Amino acid sequence: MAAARCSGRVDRAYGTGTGDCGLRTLMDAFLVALLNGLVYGLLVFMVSAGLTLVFGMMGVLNFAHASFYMIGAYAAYFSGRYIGFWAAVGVAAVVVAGVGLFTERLLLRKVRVYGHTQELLLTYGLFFVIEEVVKLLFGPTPVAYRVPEALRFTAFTIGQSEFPFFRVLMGGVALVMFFVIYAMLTFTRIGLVVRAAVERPQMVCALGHNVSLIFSGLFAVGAGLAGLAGAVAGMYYPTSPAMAHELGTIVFVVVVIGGLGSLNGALAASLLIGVMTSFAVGVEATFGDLIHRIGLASTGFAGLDAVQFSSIAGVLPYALMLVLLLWRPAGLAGNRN
Amino acid sequence: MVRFAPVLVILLLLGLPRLVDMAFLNAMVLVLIAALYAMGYNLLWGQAGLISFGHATYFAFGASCTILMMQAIEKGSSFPTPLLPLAGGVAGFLLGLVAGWFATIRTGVYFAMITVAITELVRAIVQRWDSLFGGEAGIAAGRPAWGPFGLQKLVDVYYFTLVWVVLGVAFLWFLQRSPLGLVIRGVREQEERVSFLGYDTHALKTLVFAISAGISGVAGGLLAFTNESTNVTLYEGAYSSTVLVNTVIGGAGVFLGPAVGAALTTLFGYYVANMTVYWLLYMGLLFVVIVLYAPRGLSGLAVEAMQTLRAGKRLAFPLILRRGIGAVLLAAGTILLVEIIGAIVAPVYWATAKSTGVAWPAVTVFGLAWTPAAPLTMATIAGLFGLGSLLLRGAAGPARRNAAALIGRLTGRAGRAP
Amino acid sequence: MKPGLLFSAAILSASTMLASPAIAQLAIDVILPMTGPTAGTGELFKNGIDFAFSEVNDAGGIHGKKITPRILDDGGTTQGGTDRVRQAVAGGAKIILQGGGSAVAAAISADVKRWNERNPENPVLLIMMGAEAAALTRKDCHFYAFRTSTNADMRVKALMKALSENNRLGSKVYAINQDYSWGREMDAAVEENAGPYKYQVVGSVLHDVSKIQDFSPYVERIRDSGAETVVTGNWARDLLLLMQSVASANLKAKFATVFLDEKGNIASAGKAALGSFVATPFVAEAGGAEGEAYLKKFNEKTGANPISAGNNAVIAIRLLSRAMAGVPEKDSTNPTAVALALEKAKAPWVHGEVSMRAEDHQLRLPLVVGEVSTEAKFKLDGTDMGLKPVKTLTAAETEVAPDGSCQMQRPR
Amino acid sequence: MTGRQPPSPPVLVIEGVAKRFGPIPVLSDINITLKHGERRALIGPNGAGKSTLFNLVSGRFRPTSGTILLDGKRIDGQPPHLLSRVGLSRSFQITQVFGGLSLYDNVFMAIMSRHSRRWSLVQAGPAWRAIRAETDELIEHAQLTGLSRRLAGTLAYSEQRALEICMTVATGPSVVLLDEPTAGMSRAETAAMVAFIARMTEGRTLMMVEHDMDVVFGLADTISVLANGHILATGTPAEIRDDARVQDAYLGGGAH
Repeated sequence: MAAARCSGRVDRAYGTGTGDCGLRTLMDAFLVALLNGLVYGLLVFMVSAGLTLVFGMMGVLNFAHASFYMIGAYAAYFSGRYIGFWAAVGVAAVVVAGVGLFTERLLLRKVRVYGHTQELLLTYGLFFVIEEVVKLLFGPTPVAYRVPEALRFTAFTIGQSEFPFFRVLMGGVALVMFFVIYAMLTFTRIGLVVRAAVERPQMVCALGHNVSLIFSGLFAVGAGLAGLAGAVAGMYYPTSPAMAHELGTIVFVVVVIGGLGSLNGALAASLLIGVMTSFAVGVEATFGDLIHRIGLASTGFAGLDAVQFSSIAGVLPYALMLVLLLWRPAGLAGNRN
Repeated sequence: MVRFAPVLVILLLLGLPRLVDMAFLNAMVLVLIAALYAMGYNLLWGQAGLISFGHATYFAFGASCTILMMQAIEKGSSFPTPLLPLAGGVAGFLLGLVAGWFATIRTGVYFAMITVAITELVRAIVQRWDSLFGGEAGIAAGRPAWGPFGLQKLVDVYYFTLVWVVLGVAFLWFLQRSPLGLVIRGVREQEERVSFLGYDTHALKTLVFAISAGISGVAGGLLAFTNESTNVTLYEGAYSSTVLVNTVIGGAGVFLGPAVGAALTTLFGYYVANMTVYWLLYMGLLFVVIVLYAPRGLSGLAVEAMQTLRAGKRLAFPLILRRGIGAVLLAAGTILLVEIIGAIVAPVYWATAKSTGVAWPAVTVFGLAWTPAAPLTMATIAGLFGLGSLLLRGAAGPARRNAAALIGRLTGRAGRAP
Repeated sequence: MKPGLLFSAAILSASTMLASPAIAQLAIDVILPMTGPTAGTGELFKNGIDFAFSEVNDAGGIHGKKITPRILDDGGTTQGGTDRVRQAVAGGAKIILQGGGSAVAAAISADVKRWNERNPENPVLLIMMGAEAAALTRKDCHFYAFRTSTNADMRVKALMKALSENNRLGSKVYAINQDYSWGREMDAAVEENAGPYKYQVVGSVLHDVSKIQDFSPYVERIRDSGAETVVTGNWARDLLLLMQSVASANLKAKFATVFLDEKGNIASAGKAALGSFVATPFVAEAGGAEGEAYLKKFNEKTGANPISAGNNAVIAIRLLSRAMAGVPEKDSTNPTAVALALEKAKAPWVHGEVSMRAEDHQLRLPLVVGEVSTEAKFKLDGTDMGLKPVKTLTAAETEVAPDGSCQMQRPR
Repeated sequence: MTGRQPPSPPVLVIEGVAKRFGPIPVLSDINITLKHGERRALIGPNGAGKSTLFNLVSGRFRPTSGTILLDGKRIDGQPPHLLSRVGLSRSFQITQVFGGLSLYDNVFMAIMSRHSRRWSLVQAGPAWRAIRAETDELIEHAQLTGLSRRLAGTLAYSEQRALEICMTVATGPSVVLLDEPTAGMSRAETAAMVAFIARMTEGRTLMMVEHDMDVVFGLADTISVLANGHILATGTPAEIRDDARVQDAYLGGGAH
């Protein structure tokens, strides 16, 4: 959309300072916006991977999943003071997996007998409790959990904008995570059992597999993944008690759009949302421009036409989810309608 | 004796202004509004089995429209003042009709996610439409007088709110006992059977959603009338989660359950918030404990006790006493632990330690001074937790088994993916 | 269903008896966001208040009486603010100190104004210590409301004046702010000062408040505009993330901010913060010996540094205690008398005397523009960087004349 | 109960109906015509497509091709609630009653719908007196009066099945579809249920899916045999018993 045309307001955001608009600079800007979107999408995928698997199998949308992401960040921050960067990330993933196991085994299991709604409500309560406990232990303001100096350099440059190595690292960890889970699910025996349990838990149980153990294991691994994501992304984004709240809703949107229980769907949805918000922010046009372009007279419409596209970037994922839920609830790649 | 319960409650509420000081009266206005809002919300959950995660939109829209109507009155419109909350109610109803039509196409988790999506969309539009909704600073309008009533003082506002809340609850009680109420409960039980009996269940669920949104709009209107202002932060998630918490703590299955939950959490928030910064943590823990051990909420527990009494069986008082004490001990232990940790973590603690030269300055909890690292403190905390969990040891078994049967039917169906 | 009613009657009556404790007659209440999304800001104010009241009480209190204010938590929401005003008034408070954002301050100011109109014989005095929205001392001003912090015009004027005099401003300025009252006023102030300080606004953007996860697209737009200086009034998360994106995208442009010295910002920006500016009420190095002493005493008392809003609280309480001391003891909790005294009150401050402006109850105070650099004497956030003073502007230099929109009904 | 051919026009006509789920054909070229008051039984081995056909007629699924007419009007693809209003009602293989409501309320709701009083908030007025009277009368007719105050969820299995049939006829349908009404019942209960069905569906057109041959031969005027998606044969119980094709496809060789 921006690349297609050279002159006009929309393009000013991408033209070089001096106003000329060589096609190369347009391509650079397009590429940068695409990369920013992809990296942010991959981060969101890292967190939602665990959630979509757990939902697929246990039919419960875990509200506390984003809290595991937060615990991962704080665990890595806390242990990072005593052990190295990579070790701290590893410890964080293990600690959060432990918390996940505890949650499933001792809490969720007690409530499962009452049906999915009580499980949903329990995770809703856990979300609040975990946020307040983090505030209790680490205080309300963000903690100084930062990218270590060794990793703060520029990976490559596109036009004038440098792309930091750490964003590439985050993207890399997410991709590795996707392929590891994908491989585990498709090629290993345990993966087969997990996929079967996602479809028909009762049947798998009848075949003699200890389904409850698989549940706990999957829940713990799901939590561990979110913890790992938190440990890695916590360095780049502020680690504060509000981080779970901010990311929480976006992760649900990704799981729903991607199709409940489908890993590929979650990856596709996260990338789509990441790129969409990145591009929407890049566009400088307003609704007013859109109305003119379509030829309608701008009636002012109570000040709405002066609203910039970029200022509604945050709402696009929800609009997409609403359309999908009404038209195709199974989501992009889900099978459960 | 039970026949007089409603009259007893209303008499008590009528006499309240003479019994209490202004701060508590203001708290009671908020309790009444929260109770009506929770009752309206529970029409969807308790009666139709649909859990909405974005009900703040209709509450806030009701508030905005009531303020806009109050502004119209200031500019000379002859709209009758007592009907102002109704303006909020109608606005909530209409918005609920549109949103409900979309949301009730799906059930269970999908329904919940659609309500979240609609909330975010409405919030995005409202926050940008400054000329109408006033953005962050919001919109304000004075309370117009009406005939003999000045409606300026808090006592007038209290009675005004009380009248509307009693009307709202009476309407919900009347709806629940009406044929329409019967069909709505049928939809919760077996939606397909209802459609095979000739009812358009999608239209029914849309109507129920709209009525629930309308009642929430009335509650929003009452809040706007009390505050004489409203702004876009009302559309945020906080009001969607508090109404859910109230309904769970109070109990979705009992008619007045959500109102009880609303009363407790509002008073808790109003008073305890000034005593300790960690009141949200205590509320969260209470919520989790209730979901775990009292799935039908506090009113559910009371109804169970009533039913055992009515069935002639004697209540196991020693058991209840034992559990009560156990719970109190556990709560005290948790509060002591949390307050001490909270004090130690704060930088000001170490500043006073350095300036006063005392290694572990005392932390006052429950009016007593505790030295954090002292063995006495450690022993007390351990003792409280140990004794408390001992007393509660047998608690889980019986309570959970019979609750499982009833609750499974009530909410199990609502949560199942379609 | 019927048993449910009986039970709820019991709960309601029980809670009535239990919950109306007799609250001691305290003249001063403080309303802060101790919980909720802006709990961090609440902490800053609380440190300032603890320090200031310890200063007053160590010097013998007011009229010989030591004062410990009651802290009420508004949870950072306008509804919380409205409830706490009612609770304070019902508890007999005559003076309310309010710390926190503009939205909550506007709600509380409107409530106090309505209360005073309806109860002229029992008014309440409000001092807003941190809200920066201009309207509070312009069209929404009223006699019983005072503000001891700046507004967008004062901050931008101070920044531009200091930067242009040290030719650090450049000719291309970009404005990025949050899409609500404060952000829009900052945006307007940047446009206004383009003429006097001879720069061109090459771009401006207003974005959602506390919602943006990733600021890199905005950083690209700033880079493409060729701006040399970027002015932003962002705070907390929106400043933290902005600086983070700036750090990783290696943007050359320097930032002129209002809240960069808030906890965590410089730490998260790392090297990218170097060379950026902040206009703030207190920079230790600019205060010389007195500044150093104030920093040490503040740290000893609260365990934390005096950061932006905390200083506004100290100034507010110094002015209030002098005003209350200035009136006879029986009037010291009579809001009208204290308000009249407060209009003329002056108080010492590290960087020069502060005084209240009678027309619109807006504070006149010096501001220091500091530059983030490694040579700064006092470090921040546990990093090797701190604020090196660029220019200390006196109260006269920072003052922006009232725009006449404040019509205050003075008591008869 | 041998069939007598009533002269009136056909009530339910299923012409050339087929259904496929993705690539798998489940039903193909189904033609059935029901006269007013006729009692048709659908029999056939498991997986023959009996339930699918029921779901097509009762509006749960939409046929891939072909038409279904009720009293001459097309009803295929119509949602269940519109079908109920034009006089077609069904029971389910797995009992669907409102467990949390009393037996009386279950029937009351069905009668309400017949009087198209579906939204009212008030129970006063002559129409409601008629509805309450009809409810009592139907429960009396079904000899379930003793259980009318009990929660449906607490009833015995056969009582719940009886209640469901009560509700199915309560909406005053002209055509009643019964999906294995006697499934899971003992011999004695089955005999009682057959008498109950006869009594409750008197004068109405009936189509029934059933495995128990005694029930089929006891109730049905005509029988259609369905095998892997096709209608093998249609005729009176006697004709079907002696039909060679039915025997080897379904009854497994000689009648025994």
